[in-house]
Amino acid sequence: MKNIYKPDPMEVLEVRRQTPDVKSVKIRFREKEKNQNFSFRVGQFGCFSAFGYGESTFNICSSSNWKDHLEFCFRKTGKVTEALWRIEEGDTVGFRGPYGNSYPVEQWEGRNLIFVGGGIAMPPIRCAIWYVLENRARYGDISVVYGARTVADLAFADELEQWARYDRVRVVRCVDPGGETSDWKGEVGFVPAVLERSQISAGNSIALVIGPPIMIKYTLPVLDKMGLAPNDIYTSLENRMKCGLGKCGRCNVGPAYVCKEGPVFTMEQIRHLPADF
Amino acid sequence: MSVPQTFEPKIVAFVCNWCTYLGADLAGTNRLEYPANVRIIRLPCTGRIDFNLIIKAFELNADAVLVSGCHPGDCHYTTGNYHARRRWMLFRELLSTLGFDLNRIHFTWISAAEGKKWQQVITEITEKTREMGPYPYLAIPDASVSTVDHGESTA
Amino acid sequence: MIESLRATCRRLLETGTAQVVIGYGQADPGKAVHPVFIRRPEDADQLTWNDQCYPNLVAYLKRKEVQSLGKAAIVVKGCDERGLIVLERESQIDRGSLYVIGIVCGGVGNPKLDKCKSCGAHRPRFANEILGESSLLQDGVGQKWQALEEFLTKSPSQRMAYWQNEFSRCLKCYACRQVCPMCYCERCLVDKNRPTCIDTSPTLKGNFAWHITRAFHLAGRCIGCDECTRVCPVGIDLRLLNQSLAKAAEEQFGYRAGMDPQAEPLIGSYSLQDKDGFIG
Amino acid sequence: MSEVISASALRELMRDWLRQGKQVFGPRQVKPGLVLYTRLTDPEQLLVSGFIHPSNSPKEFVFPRHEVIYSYRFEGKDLQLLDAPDSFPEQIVLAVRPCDAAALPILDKLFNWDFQDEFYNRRRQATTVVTLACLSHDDSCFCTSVGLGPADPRGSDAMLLPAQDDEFEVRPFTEKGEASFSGVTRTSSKQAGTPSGPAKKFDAGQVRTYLSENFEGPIWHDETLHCLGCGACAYTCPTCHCFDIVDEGNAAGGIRAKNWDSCQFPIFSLHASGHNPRSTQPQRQRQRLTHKFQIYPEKFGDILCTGCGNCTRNCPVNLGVLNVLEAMKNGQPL
Repeated sequence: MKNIYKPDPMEVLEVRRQTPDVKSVKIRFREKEKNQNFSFRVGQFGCFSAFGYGESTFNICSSSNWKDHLEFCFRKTGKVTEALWRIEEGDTVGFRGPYGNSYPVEQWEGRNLIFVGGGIAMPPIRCAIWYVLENRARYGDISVVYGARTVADLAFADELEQWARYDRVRVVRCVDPGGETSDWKGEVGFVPAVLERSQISAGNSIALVIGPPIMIKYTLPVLDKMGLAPNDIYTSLENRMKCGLGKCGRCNVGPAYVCKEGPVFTMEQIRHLPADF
Repeated sequence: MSVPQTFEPKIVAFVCNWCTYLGADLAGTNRLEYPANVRIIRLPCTGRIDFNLIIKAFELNADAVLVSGCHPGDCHYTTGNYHARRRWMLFRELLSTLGFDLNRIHFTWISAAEGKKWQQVITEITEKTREMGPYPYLAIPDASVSTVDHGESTA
Repeated sequence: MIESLRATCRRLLETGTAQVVIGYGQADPGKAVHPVFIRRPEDADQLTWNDQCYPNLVAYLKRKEVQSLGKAAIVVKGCDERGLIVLERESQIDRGSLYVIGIVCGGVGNPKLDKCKSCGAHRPRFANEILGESSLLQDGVGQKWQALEEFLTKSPSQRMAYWQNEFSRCLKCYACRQVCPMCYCERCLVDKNRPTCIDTSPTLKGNFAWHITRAFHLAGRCIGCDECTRVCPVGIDLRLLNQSLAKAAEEQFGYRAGMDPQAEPLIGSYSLQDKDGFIG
Repeated sequence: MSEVISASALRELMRDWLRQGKQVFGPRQVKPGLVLYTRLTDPEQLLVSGFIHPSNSPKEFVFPRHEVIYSYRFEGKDLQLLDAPDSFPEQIVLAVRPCDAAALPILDKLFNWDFQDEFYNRRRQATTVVTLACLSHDDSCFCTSVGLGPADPRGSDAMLLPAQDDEFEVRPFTEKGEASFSGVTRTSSKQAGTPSGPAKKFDAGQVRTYLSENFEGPIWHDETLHCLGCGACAYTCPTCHCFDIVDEGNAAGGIRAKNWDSCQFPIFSLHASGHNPRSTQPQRQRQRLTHKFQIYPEKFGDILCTGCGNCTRNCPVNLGVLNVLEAMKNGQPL
């Protein structure tokens, strides 16, 4: 019997500590054939299990071009993530997915891309960044504005530097005032303000904005001032989910089930949803 | 109920860190033999021994539970055991109304010097429980009275 | 009686003594009685009083949504008032900022509920204002522990079988918890998961753990309003569990929750004289 | 002309089903004043008259309140996933109210859009639904307001309509229903009357419009503040289907299970970050009503409510769907 709730056992290949409370994990299917047959689109998410503790939903933060493994990233905040925090290389976790819609990366071709992220929001941006870098020729200028509370809270800090070395890529890193270290070379300030003063040319641009609600709230007017239409601004919503399959009934924002019609929405779509998040 | 000869009761002892645990320790260092049926769980004080722990022990198939701490007046935290005593007085009433077998739940005061008493208590409880046989906590009742059959967790 | 209740409500709202009056309302005679939150003097006529006023409104005082309405006045029956006393003793309410409208109650339900026959608190004692006539019922004439004592004539294994049957029906809807004026924890133990102390599943095991916890967390605190039993959609007689603890509290410690505003909370205190014959 | 079966023949039939190893569920007087749908092991337990609506719903016979979806075992670092039982005995849900039966085709859509929940589907396939038409109703009933009625055939494999002399007219609607009663009915000249349902209390289309226009309306705070936030409505509702997925066990082994859940609980939508999109009870009531009368119709074409009235009957504070909808009516004609 096909059991839509049953995860696949995944071998943990690598665990990387990103920040004091964020880890990223590289996994692959224990069943070898599944590694070949599995595919997903960037922006989709999965349900990840720590057996005996439960399941949590995270974005698949690796690029869909990487065939031999996938990655997820989490912050230690609850029962499941505390259990995942303890896993090591060689352990088994569960995965089911991919679920939800994805970034319309084909539609984005030929456009300039602006990625704006805050804190733990880096993973769902990271998969998109790697994807477009691997298909570099199809996209215009790429700007990344990423901020966290402190320098230590910047996830994928090493990759930020890698991205900056690509052609026509600009990476702006920032930390909240007081979060800088003495050798900090990035910006100091909140993401919306840093975005504004970064003078990113916004013509023909698509923006992907992911972060805490307060960051998004203040970033939208900046993007508006830069001339981006709500249709060209994307985000990925994070609502509590259990099934990821459109059944358990908790992730909806008005009529939109985040696990099915989302998690990726344009600001235009969100404008038509009730303020239920 | 016929009890197989091989039945070895599982006994869970919740003990306080300052008296009973040391009493059990003393029994060990004095080489006083007592049945290996007891699993000791050490907590700071009897005042910390939440009733849920007792229930949990039965859920995990304990055949008897012992709760033990310092004698009145001896609590390391002055009054923890007095609070515990009052709670147990009430908790026993609740368990009795629920139909728990109170012969499966034991309370004692055992001091750090009473290695001998620890040995006696554990031996007695083990023998008594062995006689009574396994404790079928929540064995499924007559299915006809249940609204639905919903499978019990096997965990 | 109803008129003076409405007049009191109007007065309290007009003078600013209270910003909200928590009482019982009824859309039309014959329609169901339900709790109402009156915030404008002109709405005072929504208030009513009759023998269908079951809920113990004290349960609302713990709710953030209600607290945000401002200074409250609350309509209580004598039995409900015991809840206020427990909450005050446990530092959950500021009695000084609460206006209590006590109603002398002749018992609720038709026929009268069991609890009303042995209530012992028909007349509120500490309300700011007491409305209504002397009660139809005398205080405490009924057999207080009758249901429990009958139940305890069963053998332990019969009792266990009884509860297994009862709890097998439990859906874990938590109506018993939500309706209880004493269940004010911001996050109930059963909703906590680090660690998971009580299985959330509505299995026999999870249901036993839940009901034992619910009952024992009310030890020495339950005021016997029996609301948990009234609201249970699958008819579990939770009252028996509450009563066994209340009876023990009364017989072993001479303690009745919510009767004496000065008494130390039962579980929060101890005595050197507490009997420990059962402790080896 | 009609096919009829006497009450005693119905019990005999039920006895046969039990003998054949089929599971039978139906209304039963559990204690004075309380009728529940339960598993029945003796035909005498079956109740066919004298009640309006049981306090629970029969959804749990296809969507159990607790369902193990698999178990796991660790031996060292080796993980074993063990499938939960996936074959279910044939079962007959007998003498259920038409409103309860109508909920099943509605739930079929949810459990089968895109991803198919085979636990649900297999139980559903193993189930024969025999409804008992309603002769009476109470103040909480409102099936006629959501397009159903006291003898509506939706979701029924066969229907029993009370006729005179302790007999029931049997109307099969499906092959399953036909098979269940073949050879046990007799032809009669009598025909059961058409029962009348409760008067229509609101217009569901207008409710939907109202909901879409009043997301921020004052009605939620004004009319649902007294909701206590329990799950009595959801857990006794034939259509509420929200669930939780939990692990129970330890590092050595355990189960993963699907348990009923309710949008009325504060932790239902609580994020790990502590943020809660529906942090107040009126917001949670709005979710429940909107899900039933706007979201579900929009997505699946059916109202997620069959008017059984259980939410009103079981509400500790007399709230329930009907009272909220009636309050809307006071705001504007519905």
